[in-house]
Amino acid sequence: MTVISPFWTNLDQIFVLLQQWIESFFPLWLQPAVGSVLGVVAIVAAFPGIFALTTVLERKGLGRMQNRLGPNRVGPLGILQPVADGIKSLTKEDIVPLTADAAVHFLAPVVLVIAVFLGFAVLPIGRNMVLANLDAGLLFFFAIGASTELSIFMAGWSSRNKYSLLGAMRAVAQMISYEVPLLLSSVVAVMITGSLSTVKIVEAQSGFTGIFPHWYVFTPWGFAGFTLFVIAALAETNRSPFDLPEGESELVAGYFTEYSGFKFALFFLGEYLGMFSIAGFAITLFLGGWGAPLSVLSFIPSWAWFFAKLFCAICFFIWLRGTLPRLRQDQLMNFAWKFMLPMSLLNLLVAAAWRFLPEGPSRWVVCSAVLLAAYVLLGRVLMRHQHLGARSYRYAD
Amino acid sequence: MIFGLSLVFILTSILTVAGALAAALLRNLVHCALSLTVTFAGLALLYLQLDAQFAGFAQILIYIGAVAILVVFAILLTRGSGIPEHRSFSSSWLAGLVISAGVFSLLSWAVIESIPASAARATPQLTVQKIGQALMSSYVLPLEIVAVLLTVALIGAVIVAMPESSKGGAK
Amino acid sequence: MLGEGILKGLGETAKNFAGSFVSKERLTTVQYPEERIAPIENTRDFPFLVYDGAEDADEAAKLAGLRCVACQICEKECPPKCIYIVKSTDKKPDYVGKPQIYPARFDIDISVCMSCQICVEVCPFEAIKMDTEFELSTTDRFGGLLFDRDHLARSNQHYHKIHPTEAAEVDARLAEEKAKVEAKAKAAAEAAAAKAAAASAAPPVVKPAPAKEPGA
Amino acid sequence: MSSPGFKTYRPPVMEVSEEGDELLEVAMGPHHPSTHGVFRMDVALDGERVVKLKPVFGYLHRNHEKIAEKASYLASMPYTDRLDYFCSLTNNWAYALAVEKLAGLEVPERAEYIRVITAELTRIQNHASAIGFLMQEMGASGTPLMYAFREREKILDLFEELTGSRMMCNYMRFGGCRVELPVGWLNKVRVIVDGLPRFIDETEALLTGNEILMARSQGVGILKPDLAINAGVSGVMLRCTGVNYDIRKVDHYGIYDRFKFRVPLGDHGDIYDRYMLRVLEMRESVEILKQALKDVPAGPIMDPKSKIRGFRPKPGEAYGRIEAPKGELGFYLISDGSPNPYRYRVRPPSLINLTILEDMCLGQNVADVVLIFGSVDIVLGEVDR
Repeated sequence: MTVISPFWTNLDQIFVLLQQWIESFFPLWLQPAVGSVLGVVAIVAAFPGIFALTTVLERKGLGRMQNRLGPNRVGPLGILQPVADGIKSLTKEDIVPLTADAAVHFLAPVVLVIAVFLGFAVLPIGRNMVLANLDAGLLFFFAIGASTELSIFMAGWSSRNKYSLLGAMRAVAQMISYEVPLLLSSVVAVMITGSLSTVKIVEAQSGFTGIFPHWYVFTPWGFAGFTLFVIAALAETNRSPFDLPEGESELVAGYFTEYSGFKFALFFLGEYLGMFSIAGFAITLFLGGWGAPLSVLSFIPSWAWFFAKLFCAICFFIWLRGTLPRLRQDQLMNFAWKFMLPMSLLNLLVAAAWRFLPEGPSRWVVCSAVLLAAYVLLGRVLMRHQHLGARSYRYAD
Repeated sequence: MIFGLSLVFILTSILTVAGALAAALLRNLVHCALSLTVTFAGLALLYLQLDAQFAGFAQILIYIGAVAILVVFAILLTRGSGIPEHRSFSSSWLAGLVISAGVFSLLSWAVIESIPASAARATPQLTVQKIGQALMSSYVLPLEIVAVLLTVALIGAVIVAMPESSKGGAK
Repeated sequence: MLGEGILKGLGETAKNFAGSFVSKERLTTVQYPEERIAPIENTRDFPFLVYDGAEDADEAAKLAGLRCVACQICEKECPPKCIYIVKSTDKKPDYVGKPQIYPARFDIDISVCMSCQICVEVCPFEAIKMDTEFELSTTDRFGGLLFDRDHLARSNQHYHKIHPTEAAEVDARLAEEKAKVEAKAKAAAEAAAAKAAAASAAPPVVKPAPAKEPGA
Repeated sequence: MSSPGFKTYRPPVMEVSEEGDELLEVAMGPHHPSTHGVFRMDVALDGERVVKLKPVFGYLHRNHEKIAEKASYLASMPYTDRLDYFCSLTNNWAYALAVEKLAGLEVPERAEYIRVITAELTRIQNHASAIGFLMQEMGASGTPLMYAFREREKILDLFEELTGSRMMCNYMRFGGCRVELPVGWLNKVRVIVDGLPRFIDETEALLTGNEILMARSQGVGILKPDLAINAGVSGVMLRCTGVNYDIRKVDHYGIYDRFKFRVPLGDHGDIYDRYMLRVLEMRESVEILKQALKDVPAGPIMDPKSKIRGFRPKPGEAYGRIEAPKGELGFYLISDGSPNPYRYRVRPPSLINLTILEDMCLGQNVADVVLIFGSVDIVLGEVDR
């Protein structure tokens, strides 16, 4: 590691030092509790802040993609728009339909937001800046991710409305069928690192050869795993091409049709936080967590790199939302079971082969050839099965 | 530390028992299913207190993530989510009480018998790595059998769920 | 290859996103209250009555210069029937000096009018033209949108300001008509003078014919 | 399904499908976000599959034809803008054509060129908007729609400079046009027409190869040629089934014969074909515009013989039709010599293309019903009149 001046290392560990400095005010037996409370406060403050920023970023980004400005009336350049949205959703009347099942109707957004916040516990934001360094951190994240489906079902069922029931059924079916490729594509990184702990996965990727980092995404199986993980992540958080549950055009607003006021805002908070946590995990697993992209730049603090990569991930989500139309429910399912699953299983084999093949270009060629061939073949079979394809048109005489 | 049990343990066990009772006694089927999920969560917390991380997370992933959703879907698709008219207590509740008391006493006897033996040894330091190696080395055969069993069950479920029309001719 | 079209689409939106910071052509928002699009000459919103006189003339001057002669053609031809005219009992001289009836009352219900400018097309006296004023929101749904004659009357200068070329043609035509009428009147005056001179040269037995109404 | 009585409207009774399980009765509209205006579809769903679909319209009925019988010929012209409010100039042209046939008026050369130029500009902005709305239904959050509107704004500004209003042009008169071209208008049109191919290439790059679009639209809402012909469908809906019928080539009205342009035909009759046909027709319209703009003659824009007021065509009947962007738009007039027509009938392409909506939607997915409805490209002003 090149020698980094103490100023930069302090900057890198600034939050850790801050935490220790605050802890020093408390008696010894209370210090671990205070430390974790500070960590929780940091997360609960930082990520909803990013949520507010993302709502503006999303609307301005979509606007710019559509040749228009996006919100710029509330505050300079529209920065205060989330504050306005927040106040609006707080002051809006919270209507609960008469026939709705009040208890479950109320609990649904609560369960969603709790589950999503729990997901951040094992996310390594910076060098030794992780709230809970669990030995099976990744398994914890996927376990919590699985319970968000329950809250969506509760929302859909409790509002006793035809549209929200259809939307909830679709959402749960979609999330379950995309959870399998999500898990399998992340197992690849676990296999090579040999541990389920997110901190160890990031450390395994922190070395440099020359100036290039050892990120998993630069290996054939890593790149395939990354794309599969991102596609499954899009489906898991009901984003862009997979935002069928709240498909505005058919079912008015999907499972949160009957929600208004702050509960509606809570659902959005839950969706966006889900997006950040899963993007955070894509970064941890494949993009080297808080590692610097070039060895020369590794003096910049680690948490800065994490948030920079998170920012790029958010922009990618927005970019997709501005471009792609929506998939239909059965096509969505076909894609999950007939393309994503076989590809991620194959990716497991390729990763295993990578681990036992000797170093050097030969394993590069073999692995990438296998993956590419499978991708092209599977893609063509999938397209030809529904006889989709470009068409040429004739003209009348 | 009340009666030699930590406060957190008492809270979680109350939560679990309350969830189980609610699952049995509530009228609305979906409410029962949701309180069943609370019980599963309580169990997971108990595992985590015993520092069995892998078991706790697996419990959350499998039971809350899949089984609870399965139960709820089953209730929904079979139109069972309406409020049942008849009382939830069957006429022969007394016999039920006797049987459950019997089972409870059997279980508690077994638990009390085993406490002195295990208290001597310290709980082994368990990591996920050890579980993985154990699965792959000494328990590899049962793992494979379970895998085959699950696959067969999966295929069976698909065939049962296949619509009649397509089961006959090739779709 | 699966996903090829999607990547091309993504490239397209990226190009458009980047372009919006660079070229004006890819950022078409006009911030309405602050920025405004240059006014287009032929725009038509709601009709107004033209009067020849100063911009800030008072009621009487406006009425005097009003070109409308209450012939009610526009009232008959208006498809949604949103014009209501009551003729005046007395007459006032128009731009040529000929006494004409004027509208004692000329109401247009803006909420009914669909600005189709058929009234402008059928008006033989160039008395009604289309204004370009579109910011007409009022709180009073009935009285506020029923414009009476004084509210409708706008000066010819205003007409020149909003439709320059069209106003110039109209003025040319009116001036030419006025010139024709004056020439005829002058010719008639000369003929009368010549006859009067001839009559005075001849014996004064015949009483001179009464002076003909100029420009009849 | 019991038809709604006039006294009390009973909602359609709950149907039972063949397998016996209850159908999910969903009423889409009239306040549904995806209907183009006020239009309702009573859809009976078996799970996600459509079993029965009853279109209900008439929410926007304004009694256009009865009003026309009481109004003079000229007074109906501004009302034709309100029929298909996306293409007011082609509506005007169709009505003017019918009256000219009725009264036997001649249209000067310059007016014919202006009519072709404005009609093709209208066709381009209508097809661009139709594609934009179709993508909006598919969920592409407005990007293709904003591309289309960026171009449409330019064309609407041209219309405002020429006729005074962006959408309610009221520009055609019997025997020509109402106002002479403003100075420099033709150059502005040339500049915009030169920019159009780039816009069409951008739309194609964004959409044509997109796998999701292909998956959602190929093989969905298929229309058979014989059903299309029997139902009297016209325009892009007819040509997407492969039937070669374009009124510009069939009737030779206006001066379309002087321009070389081709008529694209589809083979599958599904939503993807309709999308592609609209893109290809936009390209053909650009070709026509380029040729028309080259030699616009000088001369009068109005037949001197035609009168604006007191227009009394000799008794008789006439049916004038043109290839409007939505299909064959026709006006059938009976005159009894008085200043207002005895009978005034509009042949609305949107309504007739809509009659076969149920045949296309049966057995499809509920998400596709919205797409099929969007691909028909209708405007409620024309459907309900």
